[in-house]
Amino acid sequence: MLLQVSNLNCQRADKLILSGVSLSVDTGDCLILRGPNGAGKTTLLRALAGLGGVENNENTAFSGHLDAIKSTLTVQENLTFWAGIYGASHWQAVMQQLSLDSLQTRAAGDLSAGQKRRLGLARILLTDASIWLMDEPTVSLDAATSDIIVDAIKTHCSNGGAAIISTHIDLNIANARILNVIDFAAKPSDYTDPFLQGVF
Amino acid sequence: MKSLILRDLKLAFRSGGGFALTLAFFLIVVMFVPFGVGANLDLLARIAPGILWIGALLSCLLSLDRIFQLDWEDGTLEALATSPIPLSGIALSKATAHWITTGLPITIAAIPLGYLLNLPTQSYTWLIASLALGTPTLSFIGAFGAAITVGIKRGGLLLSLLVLPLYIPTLMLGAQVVAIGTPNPAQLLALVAAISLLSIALIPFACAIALRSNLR
Amino acid sequence: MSLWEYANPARFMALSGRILPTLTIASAVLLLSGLIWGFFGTPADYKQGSTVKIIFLHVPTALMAINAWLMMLVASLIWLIRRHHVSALAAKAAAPIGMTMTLIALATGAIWGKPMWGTYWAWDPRLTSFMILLIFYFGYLALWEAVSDKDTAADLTSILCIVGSVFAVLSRYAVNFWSQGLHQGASLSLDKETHVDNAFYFPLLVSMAGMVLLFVTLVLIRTRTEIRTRRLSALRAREV
Amino acid sequence: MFGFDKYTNTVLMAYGVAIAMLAILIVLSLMKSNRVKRELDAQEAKSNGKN
Repeated sequence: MLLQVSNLNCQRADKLILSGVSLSVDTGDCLILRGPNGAGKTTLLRALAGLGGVENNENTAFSGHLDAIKSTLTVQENLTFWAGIYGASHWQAVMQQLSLDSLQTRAAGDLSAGQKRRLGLARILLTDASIWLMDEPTVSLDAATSDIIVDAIKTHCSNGGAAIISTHIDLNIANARILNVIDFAAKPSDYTDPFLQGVF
Repeated sequence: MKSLILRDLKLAFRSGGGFALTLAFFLIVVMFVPFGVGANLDLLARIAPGILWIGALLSCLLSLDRIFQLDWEDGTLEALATSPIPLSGIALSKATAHWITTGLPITIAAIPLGYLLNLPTQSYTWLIASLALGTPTLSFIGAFGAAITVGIKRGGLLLSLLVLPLYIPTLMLGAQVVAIGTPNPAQLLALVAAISLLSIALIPFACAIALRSNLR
Repeated sequence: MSLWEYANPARFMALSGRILPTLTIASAVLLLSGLIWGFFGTPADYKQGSTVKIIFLHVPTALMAINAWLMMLVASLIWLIRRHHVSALAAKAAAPIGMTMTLIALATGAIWGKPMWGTYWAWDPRLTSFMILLIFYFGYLALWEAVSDKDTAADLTSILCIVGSVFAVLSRYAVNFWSQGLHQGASLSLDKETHVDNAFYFPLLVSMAGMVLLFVTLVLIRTRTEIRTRRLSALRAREV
Repeated sequence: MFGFDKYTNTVLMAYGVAIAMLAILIVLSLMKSNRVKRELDAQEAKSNGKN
């Protein structure tokens, strides 16, 4: 089992959003998070990534709404920076895999939305984390760019990794499991806020 | 951590990086003092240490919000926080890069500016030593203020209010080292250096707590 | 029963509600009797004249100005280590009180200084230190106001309080070196004032005790207000 | 009025300023305390009515 979580509570700002979340991900699994806006998909992904105040999970790579790209640096500089952070050396292979090599010397600020998203994905490929946590990876992208990203996810899963993805769009990933976060929506009785205990 | 420092340096020297702005601001602040108090060379020589130190401090303040704000806005900080580097290491790297792009050039620029303010010849050694050993504190405390205010919109004014009180010991001792007639400047210089060492050793951990809380 | 159980909001409300009436009366009686005794019942000093009566305000408020910050430091540490919400709120509640005490200490000092030193303000190490303490209070309070997420605000103000304490202590020592250099030979110091005769000592002691109790009373009242505010927003958040 | 020496005004000013500032602090604390208590009581009544 790559990741096993049980009875996790997730807060957004001061409000309890999800309670008692239990999920497990094994090698090759792809778990799709579904639910309406504001249901807590992003909150859950952030918590799993270690941004929720709990301990950092070393084995995960998180990609949020933002691509973590510096617009004044070139594509290559962006890649080598993250390669340095993750201690990876295969940035050239990643660049080719996402067909970014023709843009190598272009400033990242001049890229199109789809190209930026690919560059953002390249950062995930540079980590050696086995679990990818991705928040809306294909939102507002054309079919061709979406395919590149979905292919990367499939390759990662078939190579022994796993992915947890929040999305509204069907990604066409065979044997992907679906988790409806609304099932774990916090009810008033779940509130453990110390200020709600007792009467005064 | 090395690649984080190198990237921050690269960004600072690129267009819009703000490296040149800091130095230009330092020049302007120091130049404005004679405009304000008159060109009396004796008076300027006497107040030069204070002017140069206050100028250094204000120029440093100007660039503090960049330390974490830009990385926060484009998602880089979030990605760094989930990377193998601990948050305290990130803060240490960022504060170091900030010192290299502000404290160090300010220390060097203070030499010609000291000449403009008629700083006595024997004071230059003390000036360079006190700025070189004192400005790391400015960058590290500044990084702490930036880490606290990173999630606050238009937090620039608040950042100044939080950071400036923490600069007081360095300013008092640093300017006193350079002032003429200070009984034993070496002792004060040692204190300035001690405060810097203390900041370098402890502030990254305080930054990590602030960043962790802001990222939640 | 462990002391930490009072960190639970409901228990804290129950206990503080029980002791507040007694505490209020005790602090009012002690502070008023100390001040009235000091104001009417003490002789004029042979050197300072009747201005010596100002110490019954000045010394207790100066004491509480520093002790309030110390209390905030301890409460901040408890919040960061043990995550007791009441602790963070008590630190928040104490800050405006400490700030007022600092302002009163500065104001009474300045009023005393005018006839004694011939000036309201001198850059004496102690006066300067209090001015520095005042801006530390400003920054701390401004940070509480600026952060909307309540637990994040508690984290950030706590770490600011801890780092601030270190640099406040450093400032206190730096001021001595700085002042030595700038005011060589200057003899303006509050130190002379601390030479206290028995006639002044006892009313001063009573005033100090009264000020301590007033501080505790106000901290309790304000902490209760903060706790109620948190419960109010928690109740509202549960509804939406 | 109080038969002090030439410093009477100084002493009165110090006591006046200090007591005024303490009074402001106390009054503001109590006003806020009462306001919040009223709001909370109203909210508690509303929440309890629903359950």
